[in-house]
Amino acid sequence: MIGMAMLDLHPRVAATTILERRELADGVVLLTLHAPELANATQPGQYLMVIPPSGEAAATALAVYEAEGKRVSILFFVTGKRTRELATLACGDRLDVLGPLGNGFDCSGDTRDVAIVAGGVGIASVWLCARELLRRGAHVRLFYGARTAELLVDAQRFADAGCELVLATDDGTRGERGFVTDTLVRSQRPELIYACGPSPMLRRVGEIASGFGVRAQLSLEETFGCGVGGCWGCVVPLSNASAQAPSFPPAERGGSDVVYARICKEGPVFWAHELRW
Amino acid sequence: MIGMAMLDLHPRVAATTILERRELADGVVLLTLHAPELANATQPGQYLMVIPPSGEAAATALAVYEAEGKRVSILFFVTGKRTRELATLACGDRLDVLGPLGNGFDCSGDTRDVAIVAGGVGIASVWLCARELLRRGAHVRLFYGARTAELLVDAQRFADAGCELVLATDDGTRGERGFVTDTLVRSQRPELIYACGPSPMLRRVGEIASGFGVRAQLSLEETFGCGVGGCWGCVVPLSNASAQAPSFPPAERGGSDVVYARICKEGPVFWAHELRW
Amino acid sequence: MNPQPALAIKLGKLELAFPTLMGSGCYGSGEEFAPFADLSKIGAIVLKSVTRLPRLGNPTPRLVHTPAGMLNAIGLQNPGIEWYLERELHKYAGRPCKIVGSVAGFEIDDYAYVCERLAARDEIEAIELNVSCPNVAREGETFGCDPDLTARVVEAARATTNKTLIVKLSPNVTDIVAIARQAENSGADALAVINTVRGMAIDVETWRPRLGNITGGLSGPAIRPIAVLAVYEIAQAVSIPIVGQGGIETLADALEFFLAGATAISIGTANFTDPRIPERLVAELQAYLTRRNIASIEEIVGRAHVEIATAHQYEGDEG
Amino acid sequence: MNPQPALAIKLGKLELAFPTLMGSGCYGSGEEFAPFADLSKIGAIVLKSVTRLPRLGNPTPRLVHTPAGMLNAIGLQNPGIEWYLERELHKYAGRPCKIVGSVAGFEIDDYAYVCERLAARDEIEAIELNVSCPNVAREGETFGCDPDLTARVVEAARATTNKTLIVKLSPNVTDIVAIARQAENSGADALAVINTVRGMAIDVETWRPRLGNITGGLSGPAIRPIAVLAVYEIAQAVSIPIVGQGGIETLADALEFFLAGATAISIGTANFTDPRIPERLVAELQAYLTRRNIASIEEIVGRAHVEIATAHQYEGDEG
Ligand SMILES: Cc1cc2nc3c(=O)[nH]c(=O)nc-3n(C[C@H](O)[C@H](O)[C@H](O)COP(=O)(O)OP(=O)(O)OC[C@H]3O[C@@H](n4cnc5c(N)ncnc54)[C@H](O)[C@@H]3O)c2cc1C
Ligand SMILES: Cc1cc2nc3c(=O)[nH]c(=O)nc-3n(C[C@H](O)[C@H](O)[C@H](O)COP(=O)(O)OP(=O)(O)OC[C@H]3O[C@@H](n4cnc5c(N)ncnc54)[C@H](O)[C@@H]3O)c2cc1C
Ligand SMILES: Cc1cc2nc3c(=O)[nH]c(=O)nc-3n(C[C@H](O)[C@H](O)[C@H](O)COP(=O)(O)O)c2cc1C
Ligand SMILES: Cc1cc2nc3c(=O)[nH]c(=O)nc-3n(C[C@H](O)[C@H](O)[C@H](O)COP(=O)(O)O)c2cc1C
Ligand code: FES
Ligand code: FES
Repeated sequence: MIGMAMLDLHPRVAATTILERRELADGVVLLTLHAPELANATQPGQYLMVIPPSGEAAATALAVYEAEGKRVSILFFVTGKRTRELATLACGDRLDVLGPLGNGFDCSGDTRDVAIVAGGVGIASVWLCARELLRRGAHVRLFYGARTAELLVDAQRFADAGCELVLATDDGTRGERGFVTDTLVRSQRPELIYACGPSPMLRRVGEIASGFGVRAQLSLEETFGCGVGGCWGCVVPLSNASAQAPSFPPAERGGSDVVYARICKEGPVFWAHELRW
Repeated sequence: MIGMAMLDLHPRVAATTILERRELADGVVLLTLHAPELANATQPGQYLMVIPPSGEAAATALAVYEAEGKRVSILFFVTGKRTRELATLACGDRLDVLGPLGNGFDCSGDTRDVAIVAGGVGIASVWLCARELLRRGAHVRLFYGARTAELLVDAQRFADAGCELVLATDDGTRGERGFVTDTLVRSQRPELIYACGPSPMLRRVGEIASGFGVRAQLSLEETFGCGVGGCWGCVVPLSNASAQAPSFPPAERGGSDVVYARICKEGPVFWAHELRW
Repeated sequence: MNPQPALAIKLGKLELAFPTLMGSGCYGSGEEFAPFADLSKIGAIVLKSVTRLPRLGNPTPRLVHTPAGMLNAIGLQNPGIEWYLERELHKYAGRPCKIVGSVAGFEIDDYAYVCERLAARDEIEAIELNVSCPNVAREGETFGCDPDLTARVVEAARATTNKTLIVKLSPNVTDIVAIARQAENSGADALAVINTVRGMAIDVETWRPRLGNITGGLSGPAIRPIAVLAVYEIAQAVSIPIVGQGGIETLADALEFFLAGATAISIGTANFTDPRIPERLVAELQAYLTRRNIASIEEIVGRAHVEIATAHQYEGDEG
Repeated sequence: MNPQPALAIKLGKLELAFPTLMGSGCYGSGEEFAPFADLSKIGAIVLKSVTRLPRLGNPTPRLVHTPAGMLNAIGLQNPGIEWYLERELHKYAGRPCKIVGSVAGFEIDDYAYVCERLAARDEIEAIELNVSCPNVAREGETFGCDPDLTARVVEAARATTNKTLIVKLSPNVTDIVAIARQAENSGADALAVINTVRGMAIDVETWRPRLGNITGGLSGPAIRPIAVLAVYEIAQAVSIPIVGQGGIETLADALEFFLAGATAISIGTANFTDPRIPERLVAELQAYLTRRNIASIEEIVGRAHVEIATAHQYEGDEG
């Protein structure tokens, strides 16, 4: 939750067991894990560091997609060595993870009309956010874009829960043809925007929000090292005046008004207007 | 076949398909491959370089265990990264291999009474040899040792084919307790010895053979690089006078009477009395 | 039953309950890892390197995964020594393991100044001199690449404190042994061997270097053979203890370093795979020594040293 | 339809139909790989290094697998130049690709002598000077670690032949760029970048070094980031072509080297994974250039060169 960086969310090492494995599309895998402590503690927009069972690569940052009862799930696209390994896991297999981690979306206001923008696998970070906002009675429009229709995974879940869907695909196979941000800019101004997706999309969301004169919470992505704040590998430039800024002297004390914040620790969610990227 | 190094055995890249996978003991896997050209061409004691399906490590040298009709099989102990990957393969999977490679056992003489000595996974190299010797009417005693009873895999096959079995295990769970070479030294002198197994075992077989005053063909093992004679990484010191010695000037021409021979190319089978190890 | 084998070791005056350090820059201040690792089961944390002035650090991206390793180019992001002492350091008091400060610089005076200020604080039990950071624009690494500069930096730092001084060496040199000797002669109490190896990666989609800084430092199992050799050769040339590092993940990896001549090991990148690795390694080392009936870890240090076999040498080979 | 993109390149006078060389010591004489690879689809084979006198080579074991790589310590086993010319070389005539000889030595005179004898033969189209073998007991590598010695070796060899002279550089140095410049100034027509990185591995069962020679040279994907950086930096400093090498297995790996500034690439260890890799790479390069509508491989050489981004630099960062 942005702006509440010091909240103790009790991250821990959790030994989970895989309860279900589904392939939502070619190369898109959903794993449901038995993980009672995580399910209780996870806030919208938080993520896990998933320890590779082989021990042969760095742990992988994956958002908590759903959290319900004693279960959490992760949803990932198979893009490389590590997600390829995770895709081989089967029901009953053990999977150790660190989490819940990071400062997620702040859903605490009483905003009535919100837009959620998700690009590709960014959808995995926003379900808990949508659910919470709907619970609080907000009208939620989901702007959801992907390369092609097949990769607009699980859109129906959001519709069933009560979101208004605006879909877009690069190839026009479903929804509007083009970028999801093109649909956003043409739509009615929301009160607040939440977004997760590739960096170019997020930058554009930030511009659109400032055009609308509204604020936006962006969930960023970067190559992670430790994932827990120890290596300063995953940073983004942030206004040193941000409540999320890490301890760094301001210009008048020999420092700078811009400071690199850790996406894994201060983020992954930041206010668009505080980023200096 | 030692002493016939220049025989053209038509090695090639063979795209095989896995027909059968059996686990003969914990961590001992037998894969049967559809590979008609290999099945025809392979001589006793020859091996394959098995290309890792992931492409993530060097190819692995594995003996051709059986060759029959259109099938060849490989038999391996899961000891490291590469055999672990091979152990995950299932029926129908494709497996590319190079082979048949190397100069194997010479079974061409009309020796009547032979001993075959196999230690552990060395058994994989000697089945074709045993079969050929039996076919030629020899009396074949198989001295077969392993750590424990369970790892004396497929001994019955040799017995069924007509070999006399002398078994040994380190822990005494089957056959004699102790080294298989201890049973060999106490047994009746054979006319010729064939052996495959760990280096200390092979050295001892060499000593025993020379004690008996008979010759021995030893199939050696070493970490391979290319497996095809290109890197000189897999060598063993050999008398420069051996018919198997690679081209190297003798002492009187500035060279040496000992020369490193490639186990993968000149071998893997060498005459014990020509080794200088 | 034998008593538990001893894992405690000493680096100069620094006494560690376990021969494991957490690599500078990889473990934050320990706080970040505390929810996932038992800090009372590690020897010491080496803090992220601090400089005289604040540093923003390098542009992004700062990390790239590579085969069996990763490149990093953090660029010594830190708030500078004043802010650090004022606002950060007090948090480290009371950690259940030892804390080693790490000092980086660009002038000899910087090293001396920061070293003196840092070493004066009770939270800090020893100082590591990072004369080998490959990721800073100016002559950051030059110190560690030149025996004379190394000598001068170490002498200057030595003059400021009696606490244990560990000098961290760069592998990016023709003769690391010569630099190790200079560090010893100039007053180092211990050597950290090795820092990362310079490297780069290119994004073949964008045709641009993957790191914002273009070049970075390679760590992880990929560099382990390079690190083991450096420890092996330096151990024969110096008599101060060595903290071996570079790609340690498993018990076997750790043993390689002890056998090569390291008195202690440091774990960096492996924490990014699983933060339980350091604790597991200590338990496995304990079990290994017990099984082999070895009374203390110190007994295996340097035991791999052998002469080159000379079987079958002959005239042509003398060249 | 566009015409096929051009893959042909030149290294000095040496014209290659494909920008792929098979690394010295990894590919025998080509004969060994001929049953598994189409030699007409590779640019050239660099033969195993030859010396003046016969050499038995190093004691065994000579190879160890390491994470994403391997260590080798062959020790330049070869029958010496006389025997080689008399009994071996004639076999290479008629290969469907170019043949490059490789010369190693221990004295400047040795290099000159072997280079002259070898270059005089028609089978050999170019000479690679291996001044960087890390696996020989005496000063084998010293040449490649010292700019002046490099200059003297290259000058001596240059004087013996007009054929293309490729100088193969060692990464085990503080400043590889300085050595590259010397090699260029002394008459090299091209540079091979890099040879293996020094390393070692220890057997934790026996507590002994895994290699008979104790130390060896690290190759394979593990060293790729080190090699790409060396190519990148050298390409900015010299104007002769570079043969990039170190861990190339895939199209993406190959592109990294071209983009870093290599005119050609060399494939060594990857042949041990699958001898079809060189042929596959050529087909994939062809397809890549076609897809991107690039007329020739030369157009992408060195295209990753950029200035360091300087966003958010401020005073503290100037250090
Ligand atoms: C906060 C956060 C949340 C995220 N949530 C999700 C999510 O919910 N779902 C999702 O799909 N993605 C998510 N991501 C992205 C995900 O973490 C990356 O895509 C991750 O890199 C996938 O790892 P990979 O190794 O499979 O592929 P990549 O990292 O994309 O791999 C690219 C290449 O690098 C190589 N490589 C990568 N890592 C290593 C390594 N350690 N060792 C060796 N080689 C390596 C691969 O082999 C491949 O060739 C999230 C990222 C962040 C920061
Ligand atoms: C001619 C010949 C015939 C053989 N026939 C047989 C046979 O029929 N059956 C049989 O079981 N064995 C046989 N062997 C032995 C077999 O080739 C080796 O045991 C082989 O090394 C197994 O590979 P591995 O990677 O699984 O394990 P190992 O090589 O034993 O692995 C040991 C360690 O090294 C690591 N490692 C090994 N290779 C790599 C790599 N490329 N990259 C990274 N790490 C690596 C592993 O992870 C492991 O930690 C034969 C050997 C030869 C020379
Ligand atoms: C992300 C990252 C940041 C690092 N930062 C520093 C640093 O600030 N100071 C330093 O001396 N070493 C630094 N290092 C080097 C490590 O401390 C360690 O020496 C090196 O990574 C090799 O060990 P490893 O392979 O176990 O990581 C850093 C390494 C990494 C991966
Ligand atoms: C087994 C082996 C033997 C080698 N022998 C030689 C040699 O004799 N001369 C030489 O110049 N380079 C030699 N090399 C280095 C390679 O030619 C190549 O430069 C290096 O391995 C890096 O490339 P790679 O990672 O593609 O293998 C050898 C490498 C290996 C693996
Ligand atoms: S990934 Fe290490 S600080 Fe964020
Ligand atoms: S493994 Fe390469 S020559 Fe034998």
